[in-house]
Amino acid sequence: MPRKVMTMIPIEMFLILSAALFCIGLVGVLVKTNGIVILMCIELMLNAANINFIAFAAYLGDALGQVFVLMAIAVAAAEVGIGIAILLNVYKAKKTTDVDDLTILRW
Amino acid sequence: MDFLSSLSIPSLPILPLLLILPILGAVFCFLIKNDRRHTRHMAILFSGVTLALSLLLLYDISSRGYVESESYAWINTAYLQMNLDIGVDGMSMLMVLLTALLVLMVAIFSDTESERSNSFFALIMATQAGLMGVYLAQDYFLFFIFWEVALIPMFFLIAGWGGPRRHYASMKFLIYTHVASMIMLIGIFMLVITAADGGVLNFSFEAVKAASAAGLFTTTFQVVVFGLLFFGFAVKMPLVPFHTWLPDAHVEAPTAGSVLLAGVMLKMGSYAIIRICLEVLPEGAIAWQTVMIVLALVAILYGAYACIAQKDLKKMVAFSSISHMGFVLLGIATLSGIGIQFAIFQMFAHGLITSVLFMVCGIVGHNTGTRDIPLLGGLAGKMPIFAGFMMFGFLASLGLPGLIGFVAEFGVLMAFFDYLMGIDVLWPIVFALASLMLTAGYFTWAMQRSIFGKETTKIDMSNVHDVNRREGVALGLLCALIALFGIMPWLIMDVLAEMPLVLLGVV
Amino acid sequence: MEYAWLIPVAPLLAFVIVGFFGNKTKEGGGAIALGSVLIAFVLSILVSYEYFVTSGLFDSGEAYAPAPFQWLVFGDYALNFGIYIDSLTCVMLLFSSFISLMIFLYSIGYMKGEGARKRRYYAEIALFLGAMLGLILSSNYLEMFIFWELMGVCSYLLIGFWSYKHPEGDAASEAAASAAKKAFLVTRLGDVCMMAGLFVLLFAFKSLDFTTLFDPAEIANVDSGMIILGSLLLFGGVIGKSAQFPLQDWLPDAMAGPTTVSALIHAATMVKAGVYLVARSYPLFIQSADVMLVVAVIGGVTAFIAATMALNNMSLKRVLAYSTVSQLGLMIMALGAGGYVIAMTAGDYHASLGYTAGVFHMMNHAFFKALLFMCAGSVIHAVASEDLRQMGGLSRKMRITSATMFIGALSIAGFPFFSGFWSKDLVFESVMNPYASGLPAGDIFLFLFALALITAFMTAFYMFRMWYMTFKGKPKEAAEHCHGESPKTMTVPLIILSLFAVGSGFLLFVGLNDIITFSVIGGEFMVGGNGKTAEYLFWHVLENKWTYVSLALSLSGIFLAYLMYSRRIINPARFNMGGRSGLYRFLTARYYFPQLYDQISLKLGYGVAKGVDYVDKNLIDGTVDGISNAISGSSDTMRKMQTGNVRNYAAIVIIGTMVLVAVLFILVRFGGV
Amino acid sequence: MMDLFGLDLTIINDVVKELMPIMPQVILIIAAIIVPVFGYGKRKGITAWLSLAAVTSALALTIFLIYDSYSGSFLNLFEFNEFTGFMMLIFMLVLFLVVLISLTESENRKHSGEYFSLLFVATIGMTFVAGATDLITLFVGIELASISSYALVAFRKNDPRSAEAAVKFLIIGGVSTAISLYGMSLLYGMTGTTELAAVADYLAAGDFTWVYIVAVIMLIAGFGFKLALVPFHAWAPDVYEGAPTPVATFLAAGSNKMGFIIFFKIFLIAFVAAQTVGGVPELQWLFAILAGVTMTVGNIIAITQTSIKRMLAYSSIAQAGYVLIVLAVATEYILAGGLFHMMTHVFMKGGAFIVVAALCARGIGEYISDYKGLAKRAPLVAAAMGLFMFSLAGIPPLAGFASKFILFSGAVTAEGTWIWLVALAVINSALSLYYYARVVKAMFVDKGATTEKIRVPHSFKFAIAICAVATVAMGLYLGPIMEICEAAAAAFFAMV
Repeated sequence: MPRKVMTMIPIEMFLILSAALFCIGLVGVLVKTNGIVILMCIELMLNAANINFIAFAAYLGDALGQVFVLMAIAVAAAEVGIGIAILLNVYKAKKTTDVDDLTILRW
Repeated sequence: MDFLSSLSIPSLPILPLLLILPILGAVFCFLIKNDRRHTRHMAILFSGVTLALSLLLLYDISSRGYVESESYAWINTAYLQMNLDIGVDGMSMLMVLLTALLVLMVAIFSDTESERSNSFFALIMATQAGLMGVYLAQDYFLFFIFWEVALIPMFFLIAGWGGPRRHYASMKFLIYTHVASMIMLIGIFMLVITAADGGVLNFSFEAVKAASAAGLFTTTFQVVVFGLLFFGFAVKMPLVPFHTWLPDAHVEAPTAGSVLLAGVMLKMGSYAIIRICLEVLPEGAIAWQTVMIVLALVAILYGAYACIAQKDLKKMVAFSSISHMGFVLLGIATLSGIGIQFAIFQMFAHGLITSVLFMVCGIVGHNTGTRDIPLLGGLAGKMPIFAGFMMFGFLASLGLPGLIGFVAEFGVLMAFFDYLMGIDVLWPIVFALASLMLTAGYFTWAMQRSIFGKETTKIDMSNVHDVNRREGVALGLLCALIALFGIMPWLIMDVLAEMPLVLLGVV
Repeated sequence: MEYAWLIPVAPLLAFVIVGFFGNKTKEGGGAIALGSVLIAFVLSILVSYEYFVTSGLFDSGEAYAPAPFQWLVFGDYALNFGIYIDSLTCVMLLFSSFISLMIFLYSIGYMKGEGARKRRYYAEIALFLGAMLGLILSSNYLEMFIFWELMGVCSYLLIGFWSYKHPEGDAASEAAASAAKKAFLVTRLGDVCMMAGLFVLLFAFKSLDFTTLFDPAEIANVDSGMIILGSLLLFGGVIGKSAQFPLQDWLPDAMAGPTTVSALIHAATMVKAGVYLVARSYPLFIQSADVMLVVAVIGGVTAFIAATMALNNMSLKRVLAYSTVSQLGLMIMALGAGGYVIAMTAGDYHASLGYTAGVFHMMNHAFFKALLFMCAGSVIHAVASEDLRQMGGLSRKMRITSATMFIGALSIAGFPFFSGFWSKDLVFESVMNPYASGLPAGDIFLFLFALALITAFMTAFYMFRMWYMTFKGKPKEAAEHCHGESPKTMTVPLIILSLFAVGSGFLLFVGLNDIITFSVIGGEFMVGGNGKTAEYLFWHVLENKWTYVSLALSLSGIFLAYLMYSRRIINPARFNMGGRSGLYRFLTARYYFPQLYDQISLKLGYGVAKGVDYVDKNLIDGTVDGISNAISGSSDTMRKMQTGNVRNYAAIVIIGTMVLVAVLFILVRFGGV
Repeated sequence: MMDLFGLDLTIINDVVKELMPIMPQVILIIAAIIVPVFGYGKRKGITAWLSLAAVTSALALTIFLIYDSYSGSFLNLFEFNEFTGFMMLIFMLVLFLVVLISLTESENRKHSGEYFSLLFVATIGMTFVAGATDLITLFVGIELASISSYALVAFRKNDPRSAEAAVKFLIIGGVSTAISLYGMSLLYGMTGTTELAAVADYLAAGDFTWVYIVAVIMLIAGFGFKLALVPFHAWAPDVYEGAPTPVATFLAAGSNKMGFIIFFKIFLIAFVAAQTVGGVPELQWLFAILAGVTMTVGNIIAITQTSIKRMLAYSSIAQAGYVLIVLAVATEYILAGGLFHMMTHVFMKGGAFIVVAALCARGIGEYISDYKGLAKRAPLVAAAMGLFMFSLAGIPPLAGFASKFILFSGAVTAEGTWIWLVALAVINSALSLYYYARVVKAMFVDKGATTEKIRVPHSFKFAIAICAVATVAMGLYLGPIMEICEAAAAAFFAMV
C-alpha cells in the first residue's frame, strides 16, 4: 500500500490532542494562583486552537488557516507582553503575583 | 361676551398654548431669583392666563359640540409615525379646566414653602404641563410621555417638601406608579402594532380607533390588552388593592402636592380608562365589566371603612378619595351613557371637593402643628371660619344635595341601579348605598372630634390663628364653585352632552 | 300664584344675607330673618287665597303645577324643578310659616344673650324654614329630597349649635355634638332609603314629577311591584325624619339644641315633613293595602312606645319630645288606616277620613306643640334648668307661661273642644274604621285602636305630671332663683298660640273639612274638595261612643297626675320602687334603644373598620413592602457572589459555558419550544 | 493624465480611492504613530490637542461618508456601508468624548502620548470589527481593542486598584479569547473558509451536531465577555471601578458595543439568512433567555450598590441585556431600535461616567453618599447627571426612553412570541428607576455636609453639555437619528 496513506494520521487525533491541551490550559487557569502560570495556561489554550487551525488547514488543503494561526500567534505574543507588564506592575505594588491576593475590588 | 366674539379666537392657537404656557411658567419660576413673593406671583400669573385660555377655548368650542383638535408633524420615519396630535372633547375639556383651575388655586393657596420657593412653584407648573398634556394628547406616544412627565415633578414635590417619611413615600409613589405605567406601555404597544398590521406604526388615537372599528382586534386580544391597560390605570386611580402608594404619598406630600395629586392626577387613571379602554376595546370592556363593578364596590366600601379607622385627618381624606374614585369606576363599569356621563361628572366634582378637603387638612397641620384627630378638638371656637370651610367641604364630600357631590353620586347610583335592573340583580346596590351611610359616619365623627366638643388641651392652642386671606380666597372660590355646580349641574352636563354618544357609538 | 316660588326664596335669601353680614345688622340678623318669614307668611296667605278663591282650581280639585324647569336631563330620565300647589300645600304653607313667624319672634327674646353667635343662629333657622317651605312647594320627589336633606343638615347644625362653648359647660357641648351627629346619621339612614326609593320610582316612571306619578294612567302601566317597593322605601325616609319606630331615638337627644330650635323641629318643620310626605304620596301608597298596613302599624307602635318612655322622664324638654314622637305616631297611624281603607275598597271611595284626621291632627299638633315648647323655653330661660325635680311652684312667678302651658296641655290631652280633642278623636275613629267595616286586617286595627286609647291615657297623664311638677308644689332649688316672667317678645307669641291651641279645632267646621281631604273618584285622585260636611263631622264626633271612652281615659289620666304630683296623695315611688323597678329602669333606658344603636354602629362601623385597617397595613401594604424587601435582599446576596477573586470569575465563566451547552442542548432536544 | 514636476499625481488619487473605505482608520493610525513622539517633547499638552484634532477630522470624515451614503470594500476583508458607518460613528463619538475629557486629566501628563495612541489603537480595532467581513479581520480587530484596553486599564501605574483591575481584565479576557478562538477554529473546520458569509450560512443551516453546539457556545462565551453578558460579566464591575474613569467611560460606552457587532455579524446575519425557514428558533430562544437573565441580574445587583461606578457598570450589563433582545427577535425594525439604543447609550452612560470623572477630578468620592447636596454645589452638573439617570431609567421625554420605547415595541410582534421577554424587560426597566432615582434624590433632595461650590474643568463641562444636549434632543426629536438607524439596519440586512 502507498506510504502516503500510511503516514496519514486521522484528524481525530489532532482534535483530541487540541481538546486535551485546551482542557489542561483551562484547568490550569482554574487551579493555579500565580499570575504568570495562569498566563502560560492561557497560552496553552490559544495554542490548542492553533493546532486545530493547522490540522484543518492541512486536511482542507487551504492556506487561510495558517494565515489565521500566524495572526493568532502574533496576538498571543502581544497579549503576553502586556500581561507580563501588568503583572510586573502588580508585583511592584504588592510584592506578589498571587491573584488570590487581588481582592480589593469586589461586591 | 361681545368682545370675545369680536376677537377671532381661531386665530389664537389655544391648544398648543395650553401646553406651552405651563412649561414657560415653570422655566420662569425657576429662573426667577429665590424670592417667595415674586415666584408665587409669577406662578399665579401663568396659571391664571392658562385658566383664562381654557375658558376661552370652552367658549370657543361650545358652538361646535365641544370638539377641537390640531395636529403638527413630528416624527415620520419608515417605521414610525408619531405626530403632535392634541385635541379636546367634552371630557378632556372638563379635565383641562379642572387642572388649570386647581393649579391656580394651589398657587394662590401655597405660601408656606419658604425655602427654594422658586423650584417649588416651578415643579407645580411642570406638573401642570404634564397633566395638561395627558388630557390634550391624541397620540399614544405623546400621551405616554406626558403620563410619565407628570410623575417626576410630583416625586420631587413629595421628596423635597414632604413630611418626615417623605423618602419612603416618594420612592414608593415613583416606583409603584412607574411599574404600573410600564405594564400599561405593553398594552399600548400591542394596540398600536396590531392596529398597524405590518405597516407603519401609527401612534395616533384615530388610527387605533379606526383599526378597532375595522375589527382588527379579536376578542381574546381585547380581553388581554384591556387587562394590561386597566392595571396601569387602576394603580393610578387607585383601586383597592393597588392603592397603598396613595395614603403614604398624600400624608407626606405638601398641601399643594396633595391637591394636585388627588384633584387631577388620580383622574388620569379614570380618564384613560374611558378614553382608551372603552373607546378602543369595547368587547374587552364587556368581558371585564363584572370585575370592574366588583372592584368599584370594593374600593367604595374599603375606602369608606378605612376612613373610619384613620387617626390622621389627611390620611382619612386620602382614603375618602379612594372611596370616591370607586364611584367613578362604578359609573364607568355600567358601560352606559348615563354611567359614563356621571363618572366624568364625579371626576370633576371630586376634583373640586377633595381640593377643599386637602387644603383644610393643610391648614390644620400648619396652624395647630398636628393632624392627629385625637389630639384635636373644639377648633371651632378658635377658628370659626376654618370650621365653616371644613364643615362645608365634609358635607359636600358626603353628598349633600345642593352641592356638586350629590348630583354626581345620584347620577352614578342611578346608572348603576339602571344597570342592575337590566340584569335583574338588585342586591349589589345595597353596598353602594351603605357606603353613603359610612361616608356620613366618618365625616361627622371626624368633625365631632376635631372641631366640636371642648377645646383640646393636648396641644398648645394659644397662638393658633384662623384662616388667613390667601387660604380664604382659594377655599372660598372652590366652595363657591362647588355650590354653583351643585345648583346648576346642567352647566357641566351640557359640556358632556356629546360624550356618551361618542362612546356609545363604540360601546 | 306664579310668585309662589318666592315663599321659600325669601328665607333662603335671608340665610345668605344674615350668614354673611348678619353681625352688621340689628339683633345679629334677627330682624332680617323675622322680616323674611313675615314675607313668606304673607305670600302664603296670598297664594292660598288665590288658590282657594280666585283661581277656581280648588273647586275642580286640581293642583296648580306650572311647566317645571328642566334641572338635569340624562339618558331618558328627566329631573325637573317646579312648584306644585294644592290644598294640602296651602295648609302646610300656612301653618308652618305662621308658627315659624311666632318662633322667630320668640327667638328675638330667647337668644338675646347669645352675642356674636346669633348671626349663625338666625342664618341657620332661616335656611331651615326655607328648606321646609321649599319642600312643601316641591313639584317632584327629587326636589323634595334635596330640601329634605337640607333640613337634615340644618337640624345637624342647630342641634349642634352649642356643640362648642356650651353655656352649661364642656360636657354639655360634647353631648350636643354627639346628639347632632346622631340626629344626622339616623335621619341619614332614612334618607338613604328614600334615595333608593327615588331610584326605583325614577326607573319606573322615567320622571319624578308629581303630575306624572299621581296620574292614574301612568300608574296603571307601571309594574305594581316597583310602586310597592318605591313607596316602602319612601316610607323608610319618613321613619327616619319623623322619628318613627325603630329610628325614633334621635329626637329626644335632639333636645340638646336651643329650645326654639326644638320648637321649630317639632312643630313647624322637620318632623312634619315626614307626615307631609306620606300624605303627599297617598296616590302611590294606596296602590297596596299592605304598605298602608305597615304604615299604620309602625305609627301605632311608635305612638305607644314613645308615650311609655315619657311617663317617668325627668327632663322637661324630653317629655315634650316623647310626646311629639307619640303624636306623630298617631298621625302616621291615622294616615295608614285611612289609606288602608281606600286601598281595600278600591275604585270609588268618598273622602278618606284617615287622611283628614292625620293632616288635621298634624296641624293642631303644630300649634299646641309649638306653644308647649315655647312655654318650656320660657321656663328654662327663667330657671336655667330642664330637670323637673328642680322646679315647682313656678305658676306664681310666671303666670302667663303657666296659664298658656296649661292650655297647651289640655289641648294635647284632648280636653273637650280644645283643638286636640277634635283631631284626636277623628284619628281614633279612622283607626277604628277598618275594623268597623270588617276589612281583612280589621283585628290588627282593633289592636292599634287599643294602643291608641292607652296612649291617650298616658299622654294626658304625663303632660299633666309635667305641668304639676313644674308649676305646682313647693319650689325646689332651681326654681328659687327664678326672676319672674319672660320678656314680651316671648310671652306675646305664647298668648297668640294659646288662642290657636284652643280654637284651631273649630277650623274643621269652617271650611277645613272640605280642604284637607283625599278622595278617589272613578280612579281619579282628588286632594281637597268633596269632603264631608261640617255638621256631619261635628255631630259625628260627638255621637261617637269611642269619643267618650277616650275622653274618660284622658280625664282619668289628668286626675291621676293631679293626685300623684299635685296633692301627693299617691306617692310615685310606689310605682318605681325608688328607681329599682325593672320596668322603671327599662323605660329610663329608653328600651335600651341608644345602646342598640351604639352597638350596631360599633360592630358594623368601627369593628369592621379596624379589620380593614389591619388588612390594609399588614396584608396589602405588607405585600408591597415584602416584594421590595425581597428584591433588595436577593440583590444583597447576589452581589456577595462577586467575591473579587479572579479565579472564581474564571470558574463562573466556565460553569456558565457548561450551563449554556446544557440549555442549548435542551432547547434543541425539545424542538426550540 | 495630470502631471506636475514630472510626477504622476494620479497615483495619489488611486491610493486615496483604494484606501477610501478605511480612511478614518488611516487617519487614526497616523495619529497613533505620531502623537507619542510629541509625548516626549517639552510641551506635552500638545499631544492632547493633536489627538483631538485627529479625532475630530476622523469623526468629520466618518460623518461625511455616512452623509453621502458611501459604500465600498477594502481587500474583501473590510466593507464600509451604512451599518459600518453608523457603528464607526458611535466609536468615533466615544473616542471624541474620551479625548475631550482627557485634555485636562492631570494623571495623564506623563506618557500622555502613549495614552492617546492606545485609545486610538483600541478604537481602530473596534472600527475594523465594525466593517469586518472575515473572521480574521474580526479576530484581529477584537484583539487590538482588547489588548490596548488592558494597557489602558492598567495605565494608572502607581494605583493598586488600577493594576488589580487590569489583571482581572487580562485573565478573563485571555480566557475568553482562547475560547472564542477555539470556537472559530471549529467553525473553520466545518466551513473550510473564514468568510463571515459562509459562517452565517453554516449557522443558519442549524443542524445541531455536537461540533455545531460546541462551536456556537464557545463563540457566545468568548464574545459574551466583551459585552459582559451574565454569566460572563463578573469582570466588568471590578474593571470599571478600578480603571481610570476616562478609560471606564471608554469601555462602558465603546467596547461593549463592539461585542454587539460581533454577535450581529455572526448570529443575527445567520438568523436573517434563515428567516425564510423561520430563523433558528433554538438559538434565538437561547439569546432570549440570555437577555432575560442578563438584564434581571444586572438590575437586581445594581439596586444595592453604593459606588456609583459599580452601579453604572451593572446598569450597563442590564442595558446589554435589553439590546440582546434584538438577537432574539431578529427583525429589521428591532435592529434599528437596538442601534438607536446603542447610540443613546453612548451619551447617557458616557455622560454619567464623565460626570463621575469630572467630580473625581475635583476630589468628590465615587459613592452615592458623596453626592448628597450636589445640586447646591454644582447645579448644572447635578442637573445633567439627573438627566442621564432619568434617561437611563427610561423616563420620557429623554433619549433613553425613546430608544427603549422603540426597542421594546419592536419585540412586540404580531404573533407575540416574545411578549414575556418584553414584559420582563419592561418590569426590569421600571425597577431600574429605583437605583437611578436614589442618585437623583441624593443630589437634589438630601442635605450635603458642605455647600461650597465646585468648579468643573471646562473640557468636562463641554463634554457633559454635548451629552446632555444629545440626551434631550434625541428624545424629543428622534426622527433624523432614527432614520440613520433604519438605513443602517437596512444595509445590515442587505448584507445577506
